[in-house]
Amino acid sequence: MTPQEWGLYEYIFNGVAALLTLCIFSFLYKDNPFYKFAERLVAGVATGYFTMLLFWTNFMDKVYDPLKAGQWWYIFPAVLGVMMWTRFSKKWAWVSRYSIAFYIGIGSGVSITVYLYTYLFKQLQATIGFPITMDIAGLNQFLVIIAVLSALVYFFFSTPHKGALGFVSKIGIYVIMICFGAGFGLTVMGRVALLVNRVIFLKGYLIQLFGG
Amino acid sequence: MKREIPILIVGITGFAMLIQYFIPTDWSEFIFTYSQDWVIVIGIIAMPLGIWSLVKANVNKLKVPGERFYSAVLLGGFLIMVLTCLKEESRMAGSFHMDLFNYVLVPIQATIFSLLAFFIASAAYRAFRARSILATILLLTAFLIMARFIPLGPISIINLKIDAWILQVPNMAANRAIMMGIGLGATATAMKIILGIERTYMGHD
Amino acid sequence: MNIFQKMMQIDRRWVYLAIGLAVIIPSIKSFDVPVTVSPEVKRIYDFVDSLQAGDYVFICVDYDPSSMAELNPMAVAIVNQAFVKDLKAIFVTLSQFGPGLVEQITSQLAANHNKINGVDYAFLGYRPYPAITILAMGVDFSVPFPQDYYGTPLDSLPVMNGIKNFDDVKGVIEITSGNTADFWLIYGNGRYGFPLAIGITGVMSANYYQYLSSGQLFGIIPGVKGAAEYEELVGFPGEGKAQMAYQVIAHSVIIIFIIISNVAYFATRKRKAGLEGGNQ
Amino acid sequence: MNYFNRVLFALMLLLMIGGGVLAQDTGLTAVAAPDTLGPPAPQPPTNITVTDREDDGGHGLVIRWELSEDDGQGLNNVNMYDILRSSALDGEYMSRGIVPSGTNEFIDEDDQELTGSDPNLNFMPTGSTWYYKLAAISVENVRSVESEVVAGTTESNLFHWGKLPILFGVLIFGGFLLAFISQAKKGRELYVRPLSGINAVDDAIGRATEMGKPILFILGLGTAGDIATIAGFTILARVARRTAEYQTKVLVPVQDPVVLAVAQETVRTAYLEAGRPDQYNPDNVFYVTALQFPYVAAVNGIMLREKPATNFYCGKFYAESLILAETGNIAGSIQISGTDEIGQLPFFVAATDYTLIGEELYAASAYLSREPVQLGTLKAQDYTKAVAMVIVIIGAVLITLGLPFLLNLITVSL
Repeated sequence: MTPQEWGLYEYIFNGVAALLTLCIFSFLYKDNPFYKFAERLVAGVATGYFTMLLFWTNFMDKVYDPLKAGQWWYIFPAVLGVMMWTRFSKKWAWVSRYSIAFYIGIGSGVSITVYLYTYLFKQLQATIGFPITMDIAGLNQFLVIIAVLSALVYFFFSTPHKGALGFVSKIGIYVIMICFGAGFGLTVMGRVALLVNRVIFLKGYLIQLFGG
Repeated sequence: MKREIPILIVGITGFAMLIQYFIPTDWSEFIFTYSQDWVIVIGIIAMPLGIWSLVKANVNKLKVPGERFYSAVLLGGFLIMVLTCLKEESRMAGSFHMDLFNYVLVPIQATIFSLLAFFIASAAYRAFRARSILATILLLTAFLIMARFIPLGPISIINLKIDAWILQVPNMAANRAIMMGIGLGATATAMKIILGIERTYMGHD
Repeated sequence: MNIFQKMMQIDRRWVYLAIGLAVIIPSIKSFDVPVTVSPEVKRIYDFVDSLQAGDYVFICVDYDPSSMAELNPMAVAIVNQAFVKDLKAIFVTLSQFGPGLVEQITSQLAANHNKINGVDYAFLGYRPYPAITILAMGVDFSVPFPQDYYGTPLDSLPVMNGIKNFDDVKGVIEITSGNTADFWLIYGNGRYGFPLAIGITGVMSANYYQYLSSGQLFGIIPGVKGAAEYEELVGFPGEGKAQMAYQVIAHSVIIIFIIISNVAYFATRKRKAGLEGGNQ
Repeated sequence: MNYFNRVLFALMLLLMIGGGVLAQDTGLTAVAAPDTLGPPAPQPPTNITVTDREDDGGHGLVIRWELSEDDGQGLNNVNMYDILRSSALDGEYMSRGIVPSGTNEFIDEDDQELTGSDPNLNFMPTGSTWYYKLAAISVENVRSVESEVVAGTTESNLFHWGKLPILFGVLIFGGFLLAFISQAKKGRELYVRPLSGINAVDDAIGRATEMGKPILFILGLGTAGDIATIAGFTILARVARRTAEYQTKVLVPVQDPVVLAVAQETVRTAYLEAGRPDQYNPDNVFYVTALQFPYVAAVNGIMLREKPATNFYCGKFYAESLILAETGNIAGSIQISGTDEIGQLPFFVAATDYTLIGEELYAASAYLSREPVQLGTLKAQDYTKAVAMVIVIIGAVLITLGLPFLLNLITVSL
């Protein structure tokens, strides 16, 4: 938005946003009433926003509209949802375990195949997908396989990590540490960019207020 | 009745969802989407539990002198977001509700997120000390990867080659191994839950 | 307590202050940070630089707004270079967000360099299904794009006179935040064999270096860093270098702190060891 | 609306939605008329077969053909094949896709049944019959004559053969699991190697007791259906059980109402089993707020004001991992973390005292419980891991020898 377009409303709201930004940054110095204010405000606002978001999207789409359209089978999850409310009563709280049971049962049942596929089979496929050739790429592929195997050995729980197994598992944890170091180093850029955005926002507001 | 049946339900639904995965027919697909809707619907309708927990704690704090103001702010923020959104149109851009979202929630969230720039530096300062072989490896890798931003002429070009190798070989290999481990661990946990071996999450009287 | 012990227990707020300044100072007064140009970026610059006025380059803009910060500076730098060299540019996008980005880049830079749409460059538009679109363009640009983005038939655009498909362009530069680079590699370079270079986000870059060594790509511009390098080569400091200033300073600050931390650690550790020795 | 209007309306919709594809189709047909003086037309593909696509609910067909005589040989001018489809033998044939030369297979599928005012005319219902013909298109963009028409009918399948490797995975893993559990039940001793993160749990609880300060247990941002969160619950149960014995307070701030309910049940039961149901205070497991960063802000506040002796992080964590861990560090807490989010593990490793890496998070419950049956599952994980390692070794050797046999065996096609 160019400066001319701002009315009082925009000045106030952007000012609020700028002040709240500073309140959060003040946490870096130490915990203080301004931070506590912003923290509580955002907790309330976020809960209110999220509640209404769920109501107008998920509740309408998955409960109200289907039932209105005659999809009576949506009454079952709705009843299970209402059964969660028995937790307000000490005597009847156990009823909510039925809802929890469905919730966790579905989650676990779906997870088994999802995890096996994405985390195990896809990784296995990727690991043995390339031949070990007599060039740089082949050497790297060979090293990848050695590194995968040794890192897997590190995750053995039921054997003592001693002797040869201990040596391989040590290589494994070294490789894992390289991975973590790389992950850490790679993330710095994105995090700095986030801070740059906030600083540019504050700078923009100051320019808006006092002119370039 | 109060514990055994719920555990049985966990087992039956879990097993049903496991079988469903291997059946490609339309009704099997329907069961999948329908079951996901169950999870969503239970989650939404349970929302009052969370709200109650939050409101109760903060209403209680209204009596505590030092906390009164902050709890009032929280409750006020919650109420105003609910009251400004009693109609569906209020979720359109430009409404007061969405302005509160854009000028209160969004900047605070973005700022908390941006605190990471500071914390990543302080964590690096504290943790990246060559105390042990493991710490040294962690430190050196992070150092080399971060150093790709430092203009050092020909050294940078060599460093970039090393970085590319680190990412393609040890980093990728370790990622794969960790993922395989996670795959097995998560599957084991899910199976324990379905078989009723792990039931600590399910209360009893 | 000596200086090293003090450094070991430095208040974390000094670290915060340093990071804060590292970001605030460049935002107040932008300054030029030196960048080391990597060979894979230089090759793209040299390629464009070696072309003669009137040669055609094909630029595919396939990123979405969330990657704009990283990728837009690259596109701007390349188009700048092409316009300065009086090359003819053909733009296409395989991303639904592309049209807005291309329009923004071309309209702004064309005005700066007095270039005319349809005469000096053309924007053919957006098509879904990258594989089919790339294959079809290999036959004839007018197969997937009978008209350009603005509705003018291709054969009535002066810039498209005498060029038909990839055989008539000197090279393709693809700037992407998604998987479209894979399509360009398989269906574009793999099938029609034209020189291909890509500009991608920093996170993705590690996956594409293998195509450099295999010769399928002649260059890669990785993330903000690559964009800054390209701007350095072209001599138009822009968004890329501005962002790079923040990154170089912030990364340097963290690296300096890590060095201080380790120097202090080793200094105090030796001291301790010495003391223990003395007690025995 | 009568039939004509509906078709017209649907066509208009198609034009608007699929403008890109249609524009391309028209582009291709526009230059289709073979010029007698122009470049020669290629031969069309032959021997077309249309079969049901396997592993689906009956919404796809596989079209295969023999390459045109001019594809890679003869005139060698084929550039691509156009696959045309109609719902009736003599109906209107529309292009369903283009594949490059050298390809002899195309999968035609559409399972998006849109009803109401926005019908999907391309939808292929179960048991529907479709008619196909193909044309080759030359590099000069000249179309061959069209091939003969072949029909195919979609069928619904009862088993997804492409997922067979996963079924084997489930059976092998499940088999190991049951075998070791039954061994454990017979009383066979099982060794588990020490994990420093687990050994630290007792010290951490002891420290909290000595200091008279609470323990903060953070279950992350997952839902109660995420396995990582459930693993968090199981660790919470073991931790709460011990703290109940020591009478140390456990604070559990959560951001999801179902997680709230399960966490309350978990902690309450732990206190019950420790014989101190009176000590349980439901308000110690509480909902703080919904979204990611507001939750972080609230937990940060709790850390700095309550100064917990120990922070546990067990579950799904995203960008907030480092914010929480650094704040916990400022507050001077001992921190034990575990997550299966690979992107966050580096930050937990750097900023917390002990980290359970990936699979270790899932193993933690077994470690803490020390029950033989639980430890048996660790043995099953190890054996399956060994099988995976053998697959990697043999698979790498085979692929290097040019034998993709094992790779194909474990390749899942969804």
